[in-house]
Amino acid sequence: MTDVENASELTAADPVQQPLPLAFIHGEALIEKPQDLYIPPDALEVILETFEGPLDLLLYLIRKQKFDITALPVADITAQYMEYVEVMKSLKLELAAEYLLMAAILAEIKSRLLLPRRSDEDDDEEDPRAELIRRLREYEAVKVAAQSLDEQPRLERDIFAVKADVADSVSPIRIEPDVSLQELVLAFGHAMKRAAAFEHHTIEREVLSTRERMSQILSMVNSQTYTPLDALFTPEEGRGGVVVSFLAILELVKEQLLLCVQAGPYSRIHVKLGQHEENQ
Amino acid sequence: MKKINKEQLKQLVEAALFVADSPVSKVTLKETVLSDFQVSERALNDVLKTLMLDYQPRGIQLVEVASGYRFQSLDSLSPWLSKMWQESAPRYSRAMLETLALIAYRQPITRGEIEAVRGVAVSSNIVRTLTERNWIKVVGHKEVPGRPALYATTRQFLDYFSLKSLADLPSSDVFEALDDQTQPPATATLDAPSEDDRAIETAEQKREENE
Amino acid sequence: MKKINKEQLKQLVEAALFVADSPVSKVTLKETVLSDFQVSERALNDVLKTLMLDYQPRGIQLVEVASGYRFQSLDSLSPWLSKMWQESAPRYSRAMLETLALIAYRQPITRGEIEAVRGVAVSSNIVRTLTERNWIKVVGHKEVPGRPALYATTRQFLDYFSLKSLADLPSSDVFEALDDQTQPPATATLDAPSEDDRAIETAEQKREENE
Repeated sequence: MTDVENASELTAADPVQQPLPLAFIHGEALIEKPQDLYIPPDALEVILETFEGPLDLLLYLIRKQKFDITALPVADITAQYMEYVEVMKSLKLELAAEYLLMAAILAEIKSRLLLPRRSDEDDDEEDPRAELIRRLREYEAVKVAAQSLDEQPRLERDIFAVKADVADSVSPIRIEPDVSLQELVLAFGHAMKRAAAFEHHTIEREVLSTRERMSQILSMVNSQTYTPLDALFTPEEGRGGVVVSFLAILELVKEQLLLCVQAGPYSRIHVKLGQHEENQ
Repeated sequence: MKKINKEQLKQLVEAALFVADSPVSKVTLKETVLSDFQVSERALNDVLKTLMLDYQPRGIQLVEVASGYRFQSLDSLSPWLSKMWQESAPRYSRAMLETLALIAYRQPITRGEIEAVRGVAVSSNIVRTLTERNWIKVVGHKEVPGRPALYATTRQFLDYFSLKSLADLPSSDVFEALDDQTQPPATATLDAPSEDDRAIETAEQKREENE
Repeated sequence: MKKINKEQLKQLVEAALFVADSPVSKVTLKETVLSDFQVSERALNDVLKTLMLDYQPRGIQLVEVASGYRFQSLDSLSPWLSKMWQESAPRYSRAMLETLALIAYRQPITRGEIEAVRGVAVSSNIVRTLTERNWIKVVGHKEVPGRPALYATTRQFLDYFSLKSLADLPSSDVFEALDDQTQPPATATLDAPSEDDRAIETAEQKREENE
């Protein structure tokens, strides 16, 4: 039944391909015996990894013998399975519990098949092989699926992600948060209220005095002649007063009420009333 | 919203897909590079289709995967392209592939359920590797004693295997056929569990509890 | 050494330049992807030139840089491509808004003056952020020891808030009534600032400085 041809028909994923019919059982070298059970010595060490567990081993045995899974010949398969387990044992491979569990299941099925059936039980008694057959089929489907998944074009192996560099002018964009005018006004209100609570007088006075000083300055200049800037400061007032005057001048310049001219670097600055004031 | 002509739209979408680090969805395109422009869904689809055709004869291709569109090298060139890297692509063990396949086809699934199908324990290493690669993730816990984690595949998994959706998984027909044929007997056995079945179940439960 | 036809050579070189992480030199091409093939210097130059022409009208271009050849996005697309890396800045803190408000209403104003009103230091970060947003600018220096900068708002600031001039800034009492209605608890605390308020401000400043 099994010959070299059969062995070569195995799919690539099947583990035993090396035609080295050499095995050691109970310390004795075995050559081609039994034929479908040849295990190359190298493979023995990796047998637990080569077969993905007892279901895989069973499937291998079934496929190798070209048995129909649905007509699982329990007796034959059990015998072969046990031989493998014996080989593993003799090699002192640490036998995974799963292999022994399967051995027990096979023995149990075998014994149940051997038991004479009473005719009245025939209807409801399940074929004891059914559950094992179901598991084998399911496992086989997983095996096929894993294989086709492996054949699926895969990144890093069959295809590579492609990337072009960005031009140097590409730079990350930062989206600035939105601010509403209302938020801004409220923030000002809060700040001022708090300031009032802290130092009521200072803030009030300074704000007032700048406005006041603006009016004073406007009254000191005219639109015809230039007034030297330093004439607008009163050093006697001290630093605070000078600051207030300066702020007032800046405010006036900003509002174009005041025109500022300077003949050259470091020369005196002169001011006069702004142009648009005249037009009004 | 400004108008953009077809030629400019094509250039912009093309460049965007090329400079992106990962596949780009149409939604992302609209929210980023195209946010200034008035572009209809149809115009965008047209441009993507045109680009796909443009690159057909070239060394790279525009493809659609789960999380969007990406340019990728022609897979027939991989034997030579792989020479550009010192390290060869990682090979995955059968245990890893079978575990991944089960999660892909049977998600959401617990580790115990994977072990029940495969007949062997699933090593923590495999679960960790698959999680670290962002191929699988925990999507919940099964309401059974021990509340084992339920695993599912991710969008990155689909991207990596060039799939648009789980429906594109290869040989899903194998699983479907399986469901048609064997589900009824399976239920039957569950109705009358034998001693053996109990033994398996206990072993499974133990394994789950040890997780 | 195998022969390779011009079309295949083009595909291979194109894909190689695209999958590489950095510019690829002709030497590297020959030593890696082309190592199996017999390719003359001239054939390689021809292919590179053809590719450059092929991509001329496209969204990405093949360019030669110091260390080799690379594909890069068309320069003119940068304003839109930049959006693929956009991030939203966090909302402005109260400290930021108050500083801006004080500059708007009390300009020109020094940092010291803002601090005097707010009762806390103004972090450099706030000033920098407002300056970078082109909302405030230095319009001069106050002639006091240390010559502190005088800040004022800009035209962009007016544009952003749809104001024709600073005179259009609403007086703060316009919104106060509204504020009293909508945020009663907030106003209450503001009226009588507690230790807590200062603590909040300090925390905000710290956060801003760490930005």
